[in-house]
Amino acid sequence: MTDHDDPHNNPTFTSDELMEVNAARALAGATTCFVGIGLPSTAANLARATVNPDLVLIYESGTIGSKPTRLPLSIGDGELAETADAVVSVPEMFNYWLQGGRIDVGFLGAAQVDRYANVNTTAVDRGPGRPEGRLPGAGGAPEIAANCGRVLLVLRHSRRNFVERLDFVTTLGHGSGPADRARLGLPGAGPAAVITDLGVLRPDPATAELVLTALHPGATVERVRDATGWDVTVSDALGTTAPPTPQELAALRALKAAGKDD
Amino acid sequence: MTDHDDPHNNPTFTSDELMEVNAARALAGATTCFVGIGLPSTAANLARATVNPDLVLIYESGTIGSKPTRLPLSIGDGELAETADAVVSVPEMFNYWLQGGRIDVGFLGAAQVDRYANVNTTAVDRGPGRPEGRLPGAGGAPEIAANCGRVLLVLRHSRRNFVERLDFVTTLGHGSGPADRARLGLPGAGPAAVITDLGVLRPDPATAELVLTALHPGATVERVRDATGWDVTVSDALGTTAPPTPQELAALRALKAAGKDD
Amino acid sequence: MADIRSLHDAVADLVRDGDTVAMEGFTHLIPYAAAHEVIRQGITDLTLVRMTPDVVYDQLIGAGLVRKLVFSWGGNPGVGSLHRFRDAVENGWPRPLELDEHSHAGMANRYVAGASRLPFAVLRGYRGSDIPARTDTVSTVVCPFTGEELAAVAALNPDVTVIHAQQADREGNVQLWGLAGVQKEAALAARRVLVTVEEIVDRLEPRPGGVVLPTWVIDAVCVVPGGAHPSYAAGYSVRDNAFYQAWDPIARDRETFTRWLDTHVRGVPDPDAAAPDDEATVR
Amino acid sequence: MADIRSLHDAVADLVRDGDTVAMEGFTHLIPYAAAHEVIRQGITDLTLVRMTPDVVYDQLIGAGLVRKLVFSWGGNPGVGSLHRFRDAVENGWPRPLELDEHSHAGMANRYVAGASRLPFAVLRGYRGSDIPARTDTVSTVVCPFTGEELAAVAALNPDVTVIHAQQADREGNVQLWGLAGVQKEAALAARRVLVTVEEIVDRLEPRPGGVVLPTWVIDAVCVVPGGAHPSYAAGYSVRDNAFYQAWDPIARDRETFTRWLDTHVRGVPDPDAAAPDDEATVR
Repeated sequence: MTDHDDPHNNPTFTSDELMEVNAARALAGATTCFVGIGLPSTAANLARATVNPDLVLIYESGTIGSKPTRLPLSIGDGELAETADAVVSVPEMFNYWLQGGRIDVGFLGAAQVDRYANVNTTAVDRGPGRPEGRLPGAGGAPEIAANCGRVLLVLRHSRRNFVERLDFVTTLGHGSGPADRARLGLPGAGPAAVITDLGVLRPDPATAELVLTALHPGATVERVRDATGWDVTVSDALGTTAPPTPQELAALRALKAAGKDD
Repeated sequence: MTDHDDPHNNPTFTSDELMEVNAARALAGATTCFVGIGLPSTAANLARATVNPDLVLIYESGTIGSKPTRLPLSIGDGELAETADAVVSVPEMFNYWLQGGRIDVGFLGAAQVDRYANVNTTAVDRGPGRPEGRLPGAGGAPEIAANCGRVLLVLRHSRRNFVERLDFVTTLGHGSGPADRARLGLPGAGPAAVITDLGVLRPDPATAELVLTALHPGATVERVRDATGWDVTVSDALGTTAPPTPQELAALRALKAAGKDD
Repeated sequence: MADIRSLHDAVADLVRDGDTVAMEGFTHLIPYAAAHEVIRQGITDLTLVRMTPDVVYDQLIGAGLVRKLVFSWGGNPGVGSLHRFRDAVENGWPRPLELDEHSHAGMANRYVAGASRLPFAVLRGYRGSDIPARTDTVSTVVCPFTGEELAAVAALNPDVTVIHAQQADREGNVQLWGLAGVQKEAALAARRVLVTVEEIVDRLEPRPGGVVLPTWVIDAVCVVPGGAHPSYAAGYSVRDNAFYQAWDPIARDRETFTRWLDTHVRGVPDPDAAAPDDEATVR
Repeated sequence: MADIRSLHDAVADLVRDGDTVAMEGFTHLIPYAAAHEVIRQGITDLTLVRMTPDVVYDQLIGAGLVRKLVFSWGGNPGVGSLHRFRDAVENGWPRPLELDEHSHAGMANRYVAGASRLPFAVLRGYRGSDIPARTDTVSTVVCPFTGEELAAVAALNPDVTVIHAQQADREGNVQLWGLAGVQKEAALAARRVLVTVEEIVDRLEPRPGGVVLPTWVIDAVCVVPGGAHPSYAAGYSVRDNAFYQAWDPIARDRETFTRWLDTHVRGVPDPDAAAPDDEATVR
C-alpha cells in the first residue's frame, strides 16, 4: 500500500487484474520460475516488473532467464530466446533443469481443478451420447508439477473450472490427500496456492484440501461458493488481499499494451 | 604405385610407416571414422591427406569433422575443435552419434589382442605373486567397437601384444566365433582388419579367427609366427601390401613433423 | 549426403503414404512450406509426430491426410484450440484421428531414445496422471540399483523428419540457431531427413546457439525462403502472431477452412517454378 | 547464487575430507589450480571421479589424498602411463587405490543420470566386456516394450564438482566454450559447484559453442587466470604439450615426484596473496 488513493475506494481494476496482480505477488522471494503460457506468463512477467525484479523466468521452449519486454503470445516467441541467459534444447530443459530439481516454482494454468488441486487439461466429459470434449493436453504440466519446489495455479473461478470430480487427471496436485505425493515419490511440495479472480485457495496442511484463505477486494464467500463445484471450506482466518497498487496496475497494463504491438 | 622409384628396391621406410600407411589405406571409401588417439589418429589423418580427403574425423572429445593440420597429441587438442564442423558434448557424442549408428569405421589401438580380435586395454597378469599390471582402461573402445559399422585395429606385432588368451576382455571383437556378435546384439560388424607393422590380418568369415592375409614388403610369415602368441593361420591367398608411395611417405612425414612443432 | 533439390521432388521422394512423419520446431522454425507441399501432393494415411501440434498440423489434419497423431500439447499457442484437430478427434471429420498422447517430458525423451537408437528412455514422469491409461507407449522400469520404479517411454523413430533451418552450405551441411527445440533429436531419430532452409551460404559461420547437422545425416536440402511462415526463422523473420490469431476463425468452420486450403495451399502453383534459383539466394 | 571469492576460501569451504569430487574437463579446461589448492590444504580420503584421470589426478593420487578413483581411461594422453596412478594401483603407494572402472559411454551416461536426478541411465554398452565383473555400478534393465536387455549404469552425484571456465560475470554466471566435455553434466549432477575462471567480465557475450551455467547453480567462482595449466582454455591459452611430456619422467620416480610436488605445489605461497584482484582482471 502506498499513500496514493486507496484502490479500495477507487476500484478501477478488473477481476482479471486482481488475479494477475496476486499471482505475481505469489512469486516474491522465488529464484526461478517455470512459466506456463497465458496467465502464468502474465503473472511471472509482472513479478519481474514489481515484487521480484531478479526472478529467473524459464520457459519450456528452452530459455533460461528470459527478460521479455512484452508479453509473449507463445512460449517460443523470439524475444524469449534473444533476452535469455541461456538457451538449451527441449530435452535438456526437461531432464537437467526441471527433473534435475533446479526450479523453485512451477506456474501453471488449468482447465479443470479439483479440491486437491489436481488438474485436467486433457479432455472433458460432455455427457451421455456426446463425444468427449478435447482440451490441448498435458504439455509440460505433469512433470512441472512433480518436480518444481512448489506449484502455483492461476485460473478463473467458475463451476466449469472448479469441479467436484475431474474427468481426467492430467497432472497430479495433492492426489486425494496429504500423503499421496510422498507415496508416489514426487520430489516437489506440490500446489501451494490457487489464485483466481475471486481470491486465493491454499491446501490445508492436514488434509491437503484447498481452503479459501483470502478474498480479493469486492469478492464474497458466497460468490466463491457459487463458483466452486464442491462445498469449499473457508478458512477461519479468511483475509482480504491487498488491492493492486497504482504501480502494480501501471506495470501490468504496460506489459499488456506492449504485448499487443504485433 | 607410381612411376617413381619402386620403394621395393628403395625401402627407405620404417616398419611403423608401413603400418601407418596401410592403416590409412584401410579408410578408403569410408564417410566417417571414430578416431582413437595415437596410431589410429595418425592413420586417419594420413587418410585425409591421401586416399580419402573427405573423410569425416570424429574424436570422442566431441568434435565432428576435425581437419587438424598436425597430429594431435591428445584427443582434446584445441585444433580439433577449431577445425571441426560441429562440437558436441561428450554424452551427445556417445549417445546420438556413436550409439546412434552414425559412424562407419571405428579405428582403435590395443595393448593385447587375441585370435578373435578381442581387445584388452585394462590390465595384464604379470605372473604369480606379482600385482596385475595396470593399463589405461576402456575409454571409448567397448562402445566404439560395438556400434561403428566396422572396426579397424592397428598395433605393433609382438608376442606381448598378440596373445593366446587375454588377461581381461575390455572390448569384444568377435568373441569366440562368428555368431557371438549377433547373439550379443552388437549393431556393427566388428573388427574387419588388424593392421600391424608386419602385415594385415582379417577374420575368416567362417570362423571369425584372424588370418594373415597380407605381408608388408620385407616381412615374412616366419616373423609373423614368431610375433604371434597363437598358431596363426595364413591365408592360401597371402598377398603383399603395396609399398608406400612417395606421396604417402611425404604426407605421413609432413604430418609427423608438424606434430612436433609445439 | 544431402542432395540440394526442389521441394516438390524432395517431398515426393522422401514422404510416402502411410509414413510416420515428424515436422518439428518448438514454435520456431516450423516447416510450413514442406507441410503444404505434402498437402498439395496428397500424401496420406500419415502418422504425424510433434510435441506441439500447431496450426501446421491443424492444416494437415483438416486436409484429411492424417490417420494418427503422436503429441503432447495440441493448441494454437496463446490463441486457443486447434479446431481442425478437435473436429477430427470429437467428430471424426474429415476422418477419425487416433491419438498417442504424452507429456512434453515424455515426448522429448522419446525422441532422445530414438536419436540414441535405444528402444526406450527413462524419466521420473507421469506419476499420478491418467495419461498412461490411454497409451501403450508408457510403461515402467525398476532401477536395478535403488529399486525405484520409473516411467519408461518407447523410442520414436519417424520414417521421415522434416525441419526448417536458417542455412545450408553447398555440401548440404545445415545450421540452425535460436530456439533449437527437439530438432536435432527428431532428425537423428529418423530414417530419412528433409530440411528446408532460408538460404544456401558458402560457409556456415559458427554461431551462438548454433546446431549443426552434417550433410551425411540429411537426405535432402531444399531452399525455401520464408518456409517457416507464419512461424519464423530467427535472424530472418519474426513470428506472424497476427496469422495465428487469424487462424482461429478460419479453422472454426469446415467450409471456411476448406476454402482457405484450396486458395492458399492447394491452389498455389508449384512453388519451385516461381522460386529464385540457388544462385540468387546465396548471400 | 555464486559468491566470487578466493580460491583458498572456496576450496576450504566446499571440498571436505571424504568427499566424492569430480574435476572435469576433457583435456580442455582441466581445473589444475583448484586441484593444487586441494593438495596444499591436504584435503584427504577423497573419492575422485573423472572420465580421463589426467596428470591432475596423478598428482592428487601421488599426494596420498585419494581413497578411490571412478574413471574410464587413466593415461597421459599421447604420452603414456600415469605412473602415480599405476604405483597406487599396483603397489599401494602412497596408499591403496580402490577403482570403479567404466567405459567412456558408461561414465558419460552416469553423469547424465546424475544431472537428470535419475538413479540410473540406460545404454547399449559393455556387451561382451569383462568390465561389469569388476564394478557394482553396472547392471542391466529389460526394455518393457521390446524385451531387449540393456546396460544400466548408476548415477553419479558428486559431493562437489570443480571445473575451470573462461569467464564469469559479476553475478557469478559462467560461460565456457570450445570442447565442452561433460562439464555441464558434472556440474549439474553435483551437490556443490566450484568454478575457477580466467577472468570476470561485465557481460557474458553469447559465443559459438558457449555453455552457460547460471549463478544459481554455482556455489563459488574464483578468478584464477591460467588455472587450467598445463591444460588450456580456448581463447586464452594453448595446451602445454611439453609439460605433459615432461611429466612422464617426473612421475616415474617417487622421490622426483615428491620433490616436484613440494616445489611446485605445496611450496607455492598462497596464490590469492599474489593474484591480481578482481578489478585488475576485468577486461
